[in-house]
Amino acid sequence: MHHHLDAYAYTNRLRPLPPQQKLIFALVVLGIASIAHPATQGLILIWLSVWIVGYARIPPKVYGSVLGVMLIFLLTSIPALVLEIVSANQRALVQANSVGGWVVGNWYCFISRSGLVQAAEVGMRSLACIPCLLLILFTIPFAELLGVLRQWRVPGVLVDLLLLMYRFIFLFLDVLTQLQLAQRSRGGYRTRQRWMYSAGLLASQLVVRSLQRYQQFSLGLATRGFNGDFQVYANPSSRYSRRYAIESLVGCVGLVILELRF
Amino acid sequence: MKKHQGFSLAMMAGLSGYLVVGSPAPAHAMHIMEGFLPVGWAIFWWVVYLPFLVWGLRSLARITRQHPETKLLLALAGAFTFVLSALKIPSVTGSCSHPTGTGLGAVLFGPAVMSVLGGLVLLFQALLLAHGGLTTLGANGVSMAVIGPFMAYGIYRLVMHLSGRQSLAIFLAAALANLLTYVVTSAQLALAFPSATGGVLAAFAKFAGIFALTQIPLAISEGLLTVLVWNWLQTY
Amino acid sequence: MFSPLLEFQAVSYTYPGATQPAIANLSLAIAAGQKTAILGHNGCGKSTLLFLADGLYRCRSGTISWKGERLRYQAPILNLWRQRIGLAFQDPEQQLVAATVAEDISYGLCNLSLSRDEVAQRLHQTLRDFSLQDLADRPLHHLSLGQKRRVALAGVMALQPELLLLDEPTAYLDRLQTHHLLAELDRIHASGTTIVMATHDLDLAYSWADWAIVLNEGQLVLSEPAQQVFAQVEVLNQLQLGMPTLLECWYALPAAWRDRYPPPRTIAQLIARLRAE
Amino acid sequence: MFSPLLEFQAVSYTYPGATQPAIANLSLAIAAGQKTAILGHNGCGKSTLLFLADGLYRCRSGTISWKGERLRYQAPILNLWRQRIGLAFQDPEQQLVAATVAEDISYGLCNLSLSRDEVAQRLHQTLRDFSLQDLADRPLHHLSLGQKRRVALAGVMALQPELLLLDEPTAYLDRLQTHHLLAELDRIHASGTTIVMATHDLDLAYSWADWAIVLNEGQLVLSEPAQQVFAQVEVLNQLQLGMPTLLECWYALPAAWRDRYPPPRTIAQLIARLRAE
Repeated sequence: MHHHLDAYAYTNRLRPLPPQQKLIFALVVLGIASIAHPATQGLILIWLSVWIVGYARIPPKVYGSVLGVMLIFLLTSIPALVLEIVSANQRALVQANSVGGWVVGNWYCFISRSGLVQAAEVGMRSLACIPCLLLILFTIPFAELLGVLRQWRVPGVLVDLLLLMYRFIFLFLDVLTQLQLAQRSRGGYRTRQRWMYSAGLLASQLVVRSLQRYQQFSLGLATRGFNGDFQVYANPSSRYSRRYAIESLVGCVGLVILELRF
Repeated sequence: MKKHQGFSLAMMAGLSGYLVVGSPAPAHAMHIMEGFLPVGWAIFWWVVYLPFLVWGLRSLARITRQHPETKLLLALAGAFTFVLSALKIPSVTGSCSHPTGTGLGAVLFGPAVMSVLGGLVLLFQALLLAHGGLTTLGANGVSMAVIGPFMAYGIYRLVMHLSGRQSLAIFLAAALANLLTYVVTSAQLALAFPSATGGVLAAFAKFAGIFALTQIPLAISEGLLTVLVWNWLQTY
Repeated sequence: MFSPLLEFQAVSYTYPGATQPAIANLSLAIAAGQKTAILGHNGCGKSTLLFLADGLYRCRSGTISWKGERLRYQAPILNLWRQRIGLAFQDPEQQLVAATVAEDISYGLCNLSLSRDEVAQRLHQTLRDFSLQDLADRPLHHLSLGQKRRVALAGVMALQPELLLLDEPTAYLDRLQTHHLLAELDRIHASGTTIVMATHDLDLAYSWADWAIVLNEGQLVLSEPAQQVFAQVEVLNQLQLGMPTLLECWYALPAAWRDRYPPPRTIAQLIARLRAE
Repeated sequence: MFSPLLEFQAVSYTYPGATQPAIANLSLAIAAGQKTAILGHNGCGKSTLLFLADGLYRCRSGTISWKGERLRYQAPILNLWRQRIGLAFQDPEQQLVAATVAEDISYGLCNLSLSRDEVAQRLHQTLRDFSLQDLADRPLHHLSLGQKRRVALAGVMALQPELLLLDEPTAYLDRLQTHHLLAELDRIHASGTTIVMATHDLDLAYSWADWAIVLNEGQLVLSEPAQQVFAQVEVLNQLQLGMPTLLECWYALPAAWRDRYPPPRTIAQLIARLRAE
């Protein structure tokens, strides 16, 4: 399914960097991006794309397609932001705000000027924030992220649950893909009715499998001396990079100064 | 006049195309995407979500201290919810979308647990699939991990109390939890982007109206699916 | 020479996110009526090949054709395609979806939009053919692995495919279960179905197959009559596939003894030949 | 005769809800330093036996003891017990819990409340022993089945058990992977660990085991030195377990040839003996 998204986190060129360095950088830029002006946000989009494609060597096709999907969602959300409806007798009141519109029965439907401005703002903000999320997604393996969370004293229950969920998610995704392939090979999903039936079978199989897994895993854990916690030894093999630290520091300071000049 | 007609024709075509293609638009699988909310609102929803998260965590910590193996069960439930949301189900308009699975989870595990598990599922969706986001996790958490599950649990209890018909209770719980999740999402968007003329209410009507076309059939689909799953589970 | 039932022409497939292709520029033909074994190490592309043949994966380049007709990836064509070609998965757990045996076997039949009577009739026929009548209403998770494999196979054969693809059908089975499975496959083959089996069990392939295909790292190494493939000791050793035990024993015998006979395919044949001395 | 490491005395176990006992009144002893194979059909109770031995199931009657000391089902005793006896499951997925290879191997070590340095040192030793250094930071879901089995085994061996129990360790593995696994087991055995392997692969058991235990429907049939067990052709045939292929070939040879030698355990031995003729 989406296994390959996770694969890049383990193979990218920024892998040797400490996860803290990458995570803090991405979060700081995310913070700046969510309050900055559109011009600054544009710069952030370009800068982080350089990090993802240039430094981390994520194939441009992969990065582009993820960004493209996001762009489609953004575009489809624009009509909801720019369309306004008022009753026809109020038409005069909104004339100043209307770029164009048409009358439907007793209603006047128009494209609002303020809505367009808002859509542009939202679009730029999302386009600047999304690469920050993608930098985390593409360059920090989830296992290392868990290490950072432990270091930051996130409650143990939460980290344990994240650790186990990460393991189970891929187990179940595998079961789900295989079962779905098996259903297709036997002609499932042909009609809408059979689709619903097949999906229902699939979901209930997943529940049954998860309960079976529960029993199996509790035995598996017992053999390994389970005592209530999921402590593991995380090997900090990463190397702090001064070059990337300087670039991120200078870049962020530059962005803030640019922002203050507006 | 002619120009005006052409324009409205194009608008109608665009609108219908938009409704067919872009099912639950900024709320992909009903999640508000990264950076979509203004920073004030993003923080606000985080602040609203945090107490529920802490409350859920406390009750989880209590349960897992007594029975450490429940961590396994909870993680399995979370993974199940995540994987279920990756499953595409057909909705009546012809588009496909994803079930939230929170209704089933809430009935099986209770709403307190789901307020944490839902949040974890959202985190995985953001970090593994880029669905939703980190800044908007608070807002999504409130709609999907808090209000949806509470609603589902309440409805399930209520209907069981009133009619005692389990299928009906499950159907309503799952369908209405799904529907309410989208109503809350619409409200969150309306609050953040009020209409220039009609204010928040008009904006809500707009967002809710647009999503209703795809979400109501989807909610029914999820309800039916959950009942199917529930009935199959009864045979085990 | 043969009329090819299924044909691969320069087919390649790479898993999303992978750097190496799982199947690289592969051309081969499966002849009707033959028992074909696909051999190779785990991860050599055997399963991928079967998934491609069933139209479950879409090949990145090259063409796959059925009796000369090229596979196109459109829903109605794929549906027809998968009706002709049945696929039994390596792990029956990943193939069985319903709650009981009868429900699972009828799943594929219901997908064909047959009449209720037709479904019931074919379901009962299949239950009879695979001696599953007693298990019909048993929940699947109460079955043993051998029974699950039988149900999985029955679910595929209920659709009456012309070509049956099997992925490691004997994995996890003990000798007795393997013996029963092979007897069932013989029955299926005798009724006119062509069978392709992917396996890493050389002993099994040696005693069962007419034709053998050897894969290595997604590439075709050999596609020849089984006897010829197993005669190429050097190629098999180079790939570290080893040799069927029976054949190794045979080659250990003095050359003078072996010259007069072709290599035996079963222990019984070996014993008979040695008795003849 | 032997100093028994692990001993079963009239042990019975019935699964909750089952009518038949999975293990019935079973007594046997596992000797230190030996390579023991447990043989039998699927469902004969092999896995149950291993689960009982590791204290995962609680026996309904009878006693299990370690060097004469009886197993009692209390948490601290059980933890110590499981430290001495390592169990590798049939399905490696079942016992892998963490996100990456190194983290998973360290999980068992962290449960021992060792110091961080000790954990790190033993982790690295284990990674070296099992040649897993290159995979250390790989997530578990990116591994092949053979690699997962290696990691699961490494996770068990990191705890330095005195007795290693393996449930169908070669299921789904191809020849090359089986070969590597056996080499690893030889290394583990040479370092002083006693190994018990449940398998239905007679060829594997024949070439590997010193001692063989045959189970049928939860009851002990044989527990004798492997050579003696495999000499009882009638018993094995009666249970429909069959014979190791190599031995079948050997018995097919003229009696005059066989009289002078004990049966060969490997193909190489067979060839050497035939050459000697």
